[in-house]
Amino acid sequence: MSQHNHTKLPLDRRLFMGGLAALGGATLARPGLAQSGRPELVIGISGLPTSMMPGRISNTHNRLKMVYLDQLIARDYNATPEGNGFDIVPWLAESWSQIEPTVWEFKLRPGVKFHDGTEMTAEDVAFSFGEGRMWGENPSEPQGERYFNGGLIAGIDVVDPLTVRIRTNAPDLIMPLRFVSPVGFVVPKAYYEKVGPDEFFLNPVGTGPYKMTRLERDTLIEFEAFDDYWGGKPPASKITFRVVPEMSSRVAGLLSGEFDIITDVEPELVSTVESHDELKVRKVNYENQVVIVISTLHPVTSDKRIRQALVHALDREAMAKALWGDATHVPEPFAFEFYGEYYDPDRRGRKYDMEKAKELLESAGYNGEVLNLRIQRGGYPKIEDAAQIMAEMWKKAGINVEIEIRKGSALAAEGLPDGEVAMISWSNGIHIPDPATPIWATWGPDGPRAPGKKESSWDHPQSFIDVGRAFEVESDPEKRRELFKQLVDIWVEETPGFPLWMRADWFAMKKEIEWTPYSFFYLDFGPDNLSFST
Amino acid sequence: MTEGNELIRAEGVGRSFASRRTSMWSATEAVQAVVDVSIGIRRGETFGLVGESGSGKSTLGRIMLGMMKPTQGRVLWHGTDLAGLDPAERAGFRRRVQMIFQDPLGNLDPRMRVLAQVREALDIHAEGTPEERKRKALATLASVGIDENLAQRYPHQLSGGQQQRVVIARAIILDPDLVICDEPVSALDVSVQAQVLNLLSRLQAELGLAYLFISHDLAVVRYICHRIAVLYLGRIVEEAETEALFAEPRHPYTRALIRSVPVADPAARRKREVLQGELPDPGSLPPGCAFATRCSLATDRCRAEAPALQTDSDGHAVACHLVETAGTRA
Amino acid sequence: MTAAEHIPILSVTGLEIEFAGGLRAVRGVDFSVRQGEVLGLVGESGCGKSVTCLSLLGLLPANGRVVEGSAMFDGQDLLSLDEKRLNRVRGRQIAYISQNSTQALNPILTIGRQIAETMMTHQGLDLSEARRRAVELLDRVGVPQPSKRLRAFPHQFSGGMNQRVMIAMALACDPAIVIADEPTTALDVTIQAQILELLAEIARERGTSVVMITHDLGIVAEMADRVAVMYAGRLVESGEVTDVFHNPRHPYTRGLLASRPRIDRRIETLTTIEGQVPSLREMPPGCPFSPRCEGAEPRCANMPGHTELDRGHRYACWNPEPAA
Amino acid sequence: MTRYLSIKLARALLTMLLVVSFAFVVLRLAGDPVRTMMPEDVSPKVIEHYRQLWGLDRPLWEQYLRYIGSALRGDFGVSFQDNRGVVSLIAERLPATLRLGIPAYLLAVVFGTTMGIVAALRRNSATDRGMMTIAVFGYAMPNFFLGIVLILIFSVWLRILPSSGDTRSSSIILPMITLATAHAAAIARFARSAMLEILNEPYMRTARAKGLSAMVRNLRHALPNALVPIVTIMGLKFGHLVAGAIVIETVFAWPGVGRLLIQSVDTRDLAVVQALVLMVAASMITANFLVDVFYGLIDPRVRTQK
Amino acid sequence: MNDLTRTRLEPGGRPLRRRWLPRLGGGGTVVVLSTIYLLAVVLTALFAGWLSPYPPTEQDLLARLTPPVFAGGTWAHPLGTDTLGRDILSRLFHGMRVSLSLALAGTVIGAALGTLLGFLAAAIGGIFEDVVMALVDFQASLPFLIIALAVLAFLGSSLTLFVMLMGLYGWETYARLSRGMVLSAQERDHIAAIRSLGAKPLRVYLRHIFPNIAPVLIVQLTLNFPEIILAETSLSFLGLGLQPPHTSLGMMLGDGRDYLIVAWWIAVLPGMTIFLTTLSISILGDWVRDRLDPKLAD
Repeated sequence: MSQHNHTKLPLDRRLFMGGLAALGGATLARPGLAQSGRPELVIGISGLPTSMMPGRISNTHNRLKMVYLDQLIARDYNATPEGNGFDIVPWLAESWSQIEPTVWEFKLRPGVKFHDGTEMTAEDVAFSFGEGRMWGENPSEPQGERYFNGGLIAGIDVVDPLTVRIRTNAPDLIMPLRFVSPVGFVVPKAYYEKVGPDEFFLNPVGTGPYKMTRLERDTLIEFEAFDDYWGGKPPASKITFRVVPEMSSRVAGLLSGEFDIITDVEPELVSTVESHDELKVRKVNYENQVVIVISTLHPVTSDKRIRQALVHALDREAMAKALWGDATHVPEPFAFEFYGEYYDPDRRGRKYDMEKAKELLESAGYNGEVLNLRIQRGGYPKIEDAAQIMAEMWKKAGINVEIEIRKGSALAAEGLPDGEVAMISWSNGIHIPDPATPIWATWGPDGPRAPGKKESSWDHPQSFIDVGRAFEVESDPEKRRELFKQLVDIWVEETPGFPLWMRADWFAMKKEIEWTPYSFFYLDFGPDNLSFST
Repeated sequence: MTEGNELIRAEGVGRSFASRRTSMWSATEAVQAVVDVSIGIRRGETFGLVGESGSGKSTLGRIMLGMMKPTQGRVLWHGTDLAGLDPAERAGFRRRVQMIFQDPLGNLDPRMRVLAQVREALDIHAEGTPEERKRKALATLASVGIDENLAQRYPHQLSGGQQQRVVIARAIILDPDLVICDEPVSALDVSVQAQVLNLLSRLQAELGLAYLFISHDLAVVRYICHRIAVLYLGRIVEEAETEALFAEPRHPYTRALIRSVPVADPAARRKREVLQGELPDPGSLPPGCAFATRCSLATDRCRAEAPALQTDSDGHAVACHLVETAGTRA
Repeated sequence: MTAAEHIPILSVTGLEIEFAGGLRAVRGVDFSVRQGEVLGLVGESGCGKSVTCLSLLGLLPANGRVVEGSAMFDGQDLLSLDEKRLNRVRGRQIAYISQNSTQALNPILTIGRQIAETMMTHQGLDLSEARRRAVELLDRVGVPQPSKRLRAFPHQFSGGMNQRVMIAMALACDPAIVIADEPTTALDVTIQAQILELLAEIARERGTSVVMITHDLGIVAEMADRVAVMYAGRLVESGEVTDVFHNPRHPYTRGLLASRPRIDRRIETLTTIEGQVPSLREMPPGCPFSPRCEGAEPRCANMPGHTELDRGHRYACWNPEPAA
Repeated sequence: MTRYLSIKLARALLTMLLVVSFAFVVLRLAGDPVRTMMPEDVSPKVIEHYRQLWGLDRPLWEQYLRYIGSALRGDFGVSFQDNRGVVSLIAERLPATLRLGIPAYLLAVVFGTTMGIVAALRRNSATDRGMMTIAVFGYAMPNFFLGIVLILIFSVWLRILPSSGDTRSSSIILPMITLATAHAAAIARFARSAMLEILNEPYMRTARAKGLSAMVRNLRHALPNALVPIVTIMGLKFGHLVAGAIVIETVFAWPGVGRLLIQSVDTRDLAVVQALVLMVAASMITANFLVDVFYGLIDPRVRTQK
Repeated sequence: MNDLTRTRLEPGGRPLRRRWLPRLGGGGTVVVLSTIYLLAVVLTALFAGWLSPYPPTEQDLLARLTPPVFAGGTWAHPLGTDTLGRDILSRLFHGMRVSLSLALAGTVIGAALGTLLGFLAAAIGGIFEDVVMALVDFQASLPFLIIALAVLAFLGSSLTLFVMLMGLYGWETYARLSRGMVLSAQERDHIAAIRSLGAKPLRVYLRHIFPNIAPVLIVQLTLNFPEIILAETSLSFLGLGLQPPHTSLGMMLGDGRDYLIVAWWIAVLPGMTIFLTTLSISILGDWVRDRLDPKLAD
């Protein structure tokens, strides 16, 4: 990863293009989009967070983060037309280097301003990733521990206003990538401490291209252009996200001109939108796999043969095809191309094999016990349909699955640690282009499925822990690859879950909007990624 | 008065009402509906209870029927206090005392054939086989002039007179000793009234019934009753044998009452003696005679002191300060 | 009685009223009302006496209608007037007093308002003038403290008081005729006496004619000048009260008089009319009384015409009772 | 009247107390809200911290007393979602509900009563039948279905009206019509029968017999009497404003308290749900109380009671 | 009103009326049509298993979102298919069965519970009556949907709980009605007459009072039933009702909402079914009411 440390070029390219885009936005603004000057954007979105928590890892939170925040180090998504470029580029940090095996030094970009006018310094960076916010006794944003935790970080030192050093307890190969994760955003220390976390979440301040001006819970969030943005003038004067939970209403709103962009269009509606000349559709494949978690704590699925049988009984390819057409595919376990050198094209997971499923069931002595599958209503597109399809498929294998639909992810996972739930739906974002996530960060002992967590579902075998710990501190890529392979083997053997499909999404928008959705959830309306054509 | 052959006797009966609580929030106001009434009914006689609305005559009827407990005094059935009857005696009392109400239709269950309703009395007391009960019910109905065809009908399919006959049949089927008739003919048309009155007289002769006959209609009372008590605001103001009462009404109220009734004879047209004023609010009566507010003869004494009921040697009783004649027992 | 009093101011002829389902409730009824007299209209329930009077004022319920007949009043046929012209007669020339006055008064309007509005409608009085007159009227009908009671509501009054209010209301515009439909049925005897006395007195005082609908022969005997007896929708006998009461010719009239116990003398056994009033659906052909009539003959299957005797005494019977 | 009103008031307060207890107990039975709202991989110690912070570790009765105490001070706690005060949260959403509900309510009342009264006055005429047919249709139409049909027609096919949210002035049209329809239908049916009953009263015949014109009879004699029952249902419907908004606001993504309630229920946001339940109950109870006061004003039989 | 104008009075002053023409426009035809429709619905619900061309959960992933025959589809799926290729006609049949059974169960439970409490309140009186009436006030002050939302969302949704909740719908109306009527029935002469014959309370309540107030309760049932159907479908629509693979009409409508633009039939067909069902019940209910409840008759 360190090979990206000195790639300055992308930044310059971005700055240059950003300037152009800003110029373009100013001059090419069309009356259809704005009253005067820079256009305003109204975006119909399926859901919004109730408050803005920069350290919260959830799809709704992630979507907005790039609008008002900046990461220390960014991933260059729009290097490809598909929006899935995976090079990392300097962002708020101009450069970084591993000055000692356990010390990383970051040089910050000068002249970066927060929305409240203060200048970003090393103090802010140290605060953003330090104890109290990310880890510690009562961290204000506790999910930060997934990437920044006390076991890893020995201390953060402010060397000078534009230099910050992070000391680790052991050599950490992927430190720069940690800032690319959804918790890698920088917040202003002074303001954050002054107002306290609760108030900060309602009135956040960042360095991003837009500043948040209004938040009406479950209704709308408004941003205005932050003209002191270090990366150039933001192309839209104002961006309003309006919550429209119903897909048909979002589409209707787009058709009637209420919205400029809408999110979460399902494939059935794509051709409808495309039949309108003034509209277009952008498809994006997310680095996110929708999975079904099989609990090892549930009395029936505690038998691994049953877990395996559950997977063999499903023709996931047929299901994905029926629901999504060719838009996406069923991923092999943890074999993602953007892992680069860690990508294993020969990796194969369990396949549809009814005979095998029945054999496994028989040997496990399965006798028609009811397995419950908890689904979060509206949690993931088409998940309710998928659940019903799977239930039918399982029925053919003689497995009795009952669907329980709950609203809210927390409710879906209720009772999971107590073995009350056999399966739940979930998704794994691949936050950084490294195999550490999701198999270790998400499924490992610090992840939410681990014993002791409130949504625990997997009592890891010791082998998984042992291999994982070694993998964590291994700095030799070859050995690391081997350890990763072992981890995946154990996971496949244990089958604490299985992937359904890689998430795909469609954005529909007015034709004149030049904007690329990224292969992760962040919506980037900054100078580099938004412009308006005539 | 010979109390030995009395079927039933009210002794100093009083009853005050708290208007029914509609909820825990509503107030209770006590109204004295019956005040210190003593009457006795002998076997085979018709005892008339006369008064206008609010006189407490229906309340008294229900007390005598044992359906309402007096708040003062007691009711004696063959000399035994009703309140002290054991369940078996009480069931016996229930059979021996029956009631006929004013509105015949309201007196019958609208959703039951009349035969079933007449039979029900036997059902309740589980008398004989179902077949016998039916036969007895039909026979009783026949005795009041309802044939088998009418017996199969619902109450609303019968005329008012027929309905009242059914009610009477139901009242007599258990061979009672006493029937309490609360305005039994006042809802009926004139021509039918006579039929029912005659039926009641006939049944009395045949079955030896005693009636407690409650009515506001003095002409009817005069026709059917042997002895009459006049009630005013819950108090007996006068009690006498029928002919004595009509020949010589002593209480000013009784007099006014009799003279208020129009007579169906243009030749008998007379200057009516119209009683002035209306009933006072029974909740706030003055201390003296209850009738004093409307009595043209009232004196200061009447307004201050309530007169006691005094009975003369002929058994003619009156409660009025102005009627303290010689020979009246103290 | 003077000659003027013999001039009928209302004459009803050949009145036929039908209810839904073709039920004839009133058939061929003729009668007249003379100025200043009290006409008693008697009969048992269902005989059509109320319907007859209601039809005069166009107050029949929605399912009833007048099929034939006329009611001449003040040179016009009441039965053919439209609603607008009828409204000029109602309350002003012919007033109506119903039974159960408490229900017949609007519960949410003051007594004063209800009396005053008649005068405001018909005599064009303004509110204060109408109120002043209402006080006089209430005083006249014997409501104590009339000016205070003007602001009272019907539920604050007893039935008797409300009936006085009804009378005041009826007399407000000095009508030529007051139709009183069982005005005292719901009242106690002593109150009934007060009300009847009042009504008679005021009618006498103002020369108002009264049509008194009642089932109580006693009331007729005491109040009425003339009487009309109805049975099952037909007028069976009519005439001066003394003639009809002392010399009833129709067996029904006679039976009715005999079946009522009397307060003024002891009666050993009442005479009864056996049987029931026929229902409208099962009306016999001809004389409706024939099934109950002891003197019924085959020709009673045809309706007898009216035979007229002295002083307008009329009856409809083939086989009348002998004259007394 | 004073006595009448104080009885009504006491009953209203008692009912309110019952509602408060219900809201507290039933919602508290539902399990630990802190677990629900925390992110998935939070450690138990953080959860414990928040439980203490929100007093959820105390005995139930103590929570109850504290709850009542703070509710009396107008403090309904904070939303577990974002630590915002519940009162300010509701205050933010209530205007949208009222902006939709009040016009819909007025529309329903005006149309409903007019239709009902006109139908009663022309009973058995074509007008009557026509209006009652409309009313039965409106009454039987599930409002969520009506809303969807309207969206389908006016937003999807004709594209002339917005289908969701509160984004422009025309946004209100479809939800308002949907909300008003069922209420108007119910009021119309009720008003008709109330008016018919009054028209059959003996005093209406007295009014005719007095020679009063139809106008005076209907306006002065019949209508005020019919208003007594009509106002009852109007009060009931007013109380249902928020409840009725739940479905409508969901269908039309209207940013009011109805949707807030649904969302808070979804996320088990205890304090918000409690406060909303209380608010709805309070509005119903107040509406009923106002109806009782109105009875007192319009009906002398009540007014002159001791 | 002494003659014909007086209608026969039932005890308690309610005129008994016989009406043969329903009020709604079109007269008898509408009632007949409603009856036929309802009969069809009931039969369909009873024999849903036989009548359905497919099992309601059978998926045909290759035939998703097929339009109905009249909108260009084929007879293989006369009313088209939904997002999983399930046959809408079969699902409608089963949905009717579920919705009707739930509504029926709810109505019966609510009516029985409310009536029983009302009877007991009137019969026992005292504190018991006060408690019942306080509960009635309480229930009346919280709209059913709010209570249902709170309970279902917080206690989770199960069939038993759902049916019990439906049973709560409207119980207070029955309680209030029956209490009031029992109280006034107790004052009636014929009840006093039966008592004076020596009848036991149970006999009086069951044989005499209950049959006499039953018509009013039946009228209330006809009002209650369509409302419960609407309540059930509303909850299912909001996703708080039953869970798949159960099918109810409200669920189908809710599921179809997202596909209004491309497959309107998924939402509209169950919606129409609910509407026609409640409409027919309302029309029939009006008709029954006209015959039973004089208060609403002309």
